[in-house]
Amino acid sequence: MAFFKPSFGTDLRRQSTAFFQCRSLHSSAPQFKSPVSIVHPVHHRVRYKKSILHPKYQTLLTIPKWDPRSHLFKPQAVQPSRVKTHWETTLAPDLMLANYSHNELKLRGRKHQEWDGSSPYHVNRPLRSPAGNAMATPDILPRTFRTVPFVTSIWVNTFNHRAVTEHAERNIPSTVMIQQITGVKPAPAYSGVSIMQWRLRKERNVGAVVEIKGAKKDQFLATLVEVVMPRVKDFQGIANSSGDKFGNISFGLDPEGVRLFPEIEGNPDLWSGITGLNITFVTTAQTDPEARLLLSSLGVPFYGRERFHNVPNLDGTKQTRKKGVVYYENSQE
Amino acid sequence: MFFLRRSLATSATADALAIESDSGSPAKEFKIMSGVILSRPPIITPEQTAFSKAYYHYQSELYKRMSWTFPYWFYYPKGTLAENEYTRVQPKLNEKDPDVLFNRDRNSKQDVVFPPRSVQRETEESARIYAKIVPNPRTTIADEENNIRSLERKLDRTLYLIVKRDGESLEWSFPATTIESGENLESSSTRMLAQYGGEDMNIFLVSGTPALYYKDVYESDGKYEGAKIFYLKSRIFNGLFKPQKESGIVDYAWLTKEELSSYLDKQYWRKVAGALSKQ
Amino acid sequence: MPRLPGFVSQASRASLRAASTATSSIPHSASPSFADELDPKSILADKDLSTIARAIGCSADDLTAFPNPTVPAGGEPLITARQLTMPAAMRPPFLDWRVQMKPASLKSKKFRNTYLSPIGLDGAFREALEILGKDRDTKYVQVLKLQSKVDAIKAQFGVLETNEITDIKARSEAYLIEVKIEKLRILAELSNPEVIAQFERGRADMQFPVYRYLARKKWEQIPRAQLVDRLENMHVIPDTMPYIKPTVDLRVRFPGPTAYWFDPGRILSTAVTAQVPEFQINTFEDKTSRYTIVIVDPDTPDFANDSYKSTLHYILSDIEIHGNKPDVDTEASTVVVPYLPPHPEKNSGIHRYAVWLFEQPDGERLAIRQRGSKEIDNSKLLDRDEFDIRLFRSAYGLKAVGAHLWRNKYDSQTEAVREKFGLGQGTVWSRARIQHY
Amino acid sequence: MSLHQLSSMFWRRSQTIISRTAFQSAAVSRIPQPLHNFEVSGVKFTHGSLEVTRGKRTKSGGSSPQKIRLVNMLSLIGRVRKAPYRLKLSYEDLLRHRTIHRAWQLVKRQERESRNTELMTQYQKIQVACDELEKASPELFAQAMDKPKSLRFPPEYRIPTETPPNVSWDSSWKKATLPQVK
Repeated sequence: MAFFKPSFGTDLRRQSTAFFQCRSLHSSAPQFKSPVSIVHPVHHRVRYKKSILHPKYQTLLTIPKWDPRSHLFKPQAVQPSRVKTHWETTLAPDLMLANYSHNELKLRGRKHQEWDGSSPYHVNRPLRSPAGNAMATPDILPRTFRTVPFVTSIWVNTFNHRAVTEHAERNIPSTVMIQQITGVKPAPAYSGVSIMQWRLRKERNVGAVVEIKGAKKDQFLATLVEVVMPRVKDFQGIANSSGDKFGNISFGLDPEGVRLFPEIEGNPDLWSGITGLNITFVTTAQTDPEARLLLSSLGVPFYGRERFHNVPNLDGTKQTRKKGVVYYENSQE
Repeated sequence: MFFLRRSLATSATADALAIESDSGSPAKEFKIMSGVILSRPPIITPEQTAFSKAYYHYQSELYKRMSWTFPYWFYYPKGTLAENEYTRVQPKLNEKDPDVLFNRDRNSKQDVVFPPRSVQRETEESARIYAKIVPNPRTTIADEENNIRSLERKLDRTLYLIVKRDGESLEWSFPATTIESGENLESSSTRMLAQYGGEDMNIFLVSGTPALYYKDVYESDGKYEGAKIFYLKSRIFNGLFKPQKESGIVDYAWLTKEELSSYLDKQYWRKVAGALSKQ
Repeated sequence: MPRLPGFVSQASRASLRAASTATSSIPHSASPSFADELDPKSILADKDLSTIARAIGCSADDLTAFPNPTVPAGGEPLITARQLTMPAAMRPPFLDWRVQMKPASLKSKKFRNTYLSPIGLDGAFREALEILGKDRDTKYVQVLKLQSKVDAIKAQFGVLETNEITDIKARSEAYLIEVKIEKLRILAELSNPEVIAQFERGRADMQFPVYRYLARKKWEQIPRAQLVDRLENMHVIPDTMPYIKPTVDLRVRFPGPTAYWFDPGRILSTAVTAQVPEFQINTFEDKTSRYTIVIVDPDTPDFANDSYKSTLHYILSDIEIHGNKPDVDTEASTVVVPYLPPHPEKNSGIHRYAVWLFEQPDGERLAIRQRGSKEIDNSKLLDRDEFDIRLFRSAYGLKAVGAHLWRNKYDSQTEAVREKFGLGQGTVWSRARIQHY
Repeated sequence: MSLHQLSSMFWRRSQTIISRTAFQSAAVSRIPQPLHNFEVSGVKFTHGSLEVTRGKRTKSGGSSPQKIRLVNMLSLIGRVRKAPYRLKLSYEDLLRHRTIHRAWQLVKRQERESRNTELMTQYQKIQVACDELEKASPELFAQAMDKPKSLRFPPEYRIPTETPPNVSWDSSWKKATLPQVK
């Protein structure tokens, strides 16, 4: 035992256990220590958060969110949501029927691929990018009563050009404006790129952004659809080509449209230098056309030629079915 | 079931689509029919229970208690006429009280009183816009009269159309028709609705996919052993269902789901209820 | 101005009901309610309904209509009077919180008089009680139905207990139903504010499943995590037993004027630990079983092997624990090995004293269980100096269900302890350099 | 993010714009003072901008209207001096609150479960109907499954309101007749 020498190899784990077993009285014991860091083995089956043992955090972590003593407490439901009720009673059954397709199977998306191992350099190399696409795509699940799409959140952001050309303080009105319209505290938005012609540098504060969820999202959606959109001059709707292929639809409102929000319209002289908004609907729809159908049911108009990205056209493509999943080959290949 | 055979016999045509039954000889067929579940979606939000009313009241009061002080200095800038008007109508709190800040007691909710809007009420339009809004009652005359033929009843519920057609035994059912040659489910049901209830209905057919299937086996001997009815789902938004003279519609009704159970035949109801919405 | 909700006692509630309905069938617990202790003045002896109603600020009709959880609004009674007699034991009463007054929990008079309840709390609370009461009733009806099923199975085999059923299939079915009943009984009472109030004031009656459930949850949240964390960090596992999943709450204290249930891992004085410790065992289950407690010190130096060995300090076996009585009665149990007070040698470092709680198989008395052909050396099993706790566990077929831990080191009292208990002269260890190669 | 938690995030970001100390000192003082009255020390108005000159004091508090407007706007974002005191409930009221919360959860769960069951039954009805249609008539089934690629719901799908509109139902709706093209 005294000449036990740890070696690098496959049985590191066994060595570390051996180390724990050979406890010694002598101070020279550290010579037996493994030269690599060892994660201590756990000998119990209890799951707990370590932080809960700290007396400082115990009150914070043990009081649930709904308790008024909690620092996170906030009264959530102050009134029933019109949009949510509408979706539950009317839209969900209709969307389920409209999207229904008989005996549908899970459609496997494009995934990263394994290397074939023909070269020794394939070992530990990152996986190959998906066929015909740089990006992996999620699977498309069958449209059942569990996959009826709904709007999960809305992102609203603004870009203030005057904050770039003049002074960062120009952001203040547009930030406050977003807060008053959505009722959510905005976060500053920073530029990701440098553009010399615009005098825009990277990481400059150029706007503000909020994510609206829950009851406030429904309120914003209803205001947008019922109050703002019908009154925007020459408003055709959202372009049918909009969308990120995975069921999230974006569009822009110009400053004239923003002025129609009741929060701004009520006190127009308080607001100077109104900026336009970029609005993104985040939905659980699996493809863009489904998301457009959902938004149209909520009263959002659309115009233009429709784009069918990521909607696999299975006619004529080679496909295999295995255990309830459809695998298809990209027609572009 | 007996009633459907009787009621639908009038529109049966010789060249109807038909298939052979599984029972073998004598070769008898099931008629294929298309039907429509026509419904009016709710116009107002559902009625709240006593508990949800009390809960929302409690929550909103808590929300007000935890809300920030109203920033009047932004909405009524200093030195303006608006500020004067605003401060004039506010309840005066003791400013020496350390709990009071910006005219708000920080231990309780803030009741902001807004000054009357200084609007020139000369024109008729502005008077109309800024007039006090009086909400319409949630119940209508049709509710009071319990007029089951009116579409203005039970505004917070989905109403379904059922009809009673000419025949010896009159029974209520969703409107259905035989599919004629060259028709599919969608076109035949569109045709049927116009035939039965007239053109003046703003109707949206949700999908060409059937939402419900009902198999009707005739009791007495006839040409067909029974009928297979495929119901499509559609919504009505405007207009009225007016029974047409030659359609053979004797009566019709717009009913909620639980009302349907007492109108429809028991067996029919059991097969149909699952496709309907409660609210 | 919001109305200030308060409490009314069960006694007054009973008197109200007696006044309102001649045939009152709702049982009440004899124990004083939470409200009684808070404010004795709130007990209203007045039997005139309208007087009370006026005092509360509501109509007399309202008072009789609410709350009667056995009769839902506008429907037939969910539980008949006959059925009520049966589940009475499992029905802690809903507290009737009707009289408007200042909250009694605020001790300061100034706060109590200036305190304002949130607006709308009272109204929402009343509606909530109605809904929860209805839900509770439906759950008890389900319990009754399931209970009759179990009874039918038992009657079929002519037995009184579930574990006496001979047919395996029927027995497992009966067990499953009983688990369901237990769950329903917990769920039925979990929303009851009276239950929470009683529990948080330490008045939990462990014969009710809901209190057992709450106690378990409370233990699992911090004390169990703390125990497991200390056992792991101080290497009690695997130095004594290889692993553990604690299911039973074991508490340890030493008698004396300042006795307290210490948290695991504490370093105590040898004078304190010289006395025989006291134990409490919370099983959180409504069953009777036997346990064994073993205390070992895994830090005794072993020079012959250049390592450490375990010393046995105490074995207490055949501890009978009933579900709702956690205290360990040492006199009724068997002392297999008497308590040896810890007396660490000087310079031998801090010693850990691991307390292990084992459940005896099938609730029987402690006995060696021969398994396989390998013979167990009985003489070595209970050897104080070279005690092997793992061998001990397997020889007696025990199951580790709980643990505890304290630590001692050589201190000013150690010599006195040695003298008092006749433990002989201690040795002083010192380090010496040894050539390894 | 809760109301309590709405943090001083914006203050951190806006440090380059307005010195923070002025607001802090104002927040600490017990005397109520409207925001537009106190001095914003170290802020100079130059070329239509607020710029920081740390450690400098303005002499006579000559705040321009633009500056006041921006400062007032900033005050809308932070919780400083606007947040009320913490909500403190007695033990009895906390228990009542818990009871209300449990009842609400119970009601919501029951609603959700019944809604999910309803949607599931409707889905099963559709499945059965399609199966039977395929058996009864493959041609009709093919036509029923042949949906247009681009689907839209009509704008008449209206989000219900709490009270009905002035005209709750348009009974006089007529089908539009297309003008005759010669």
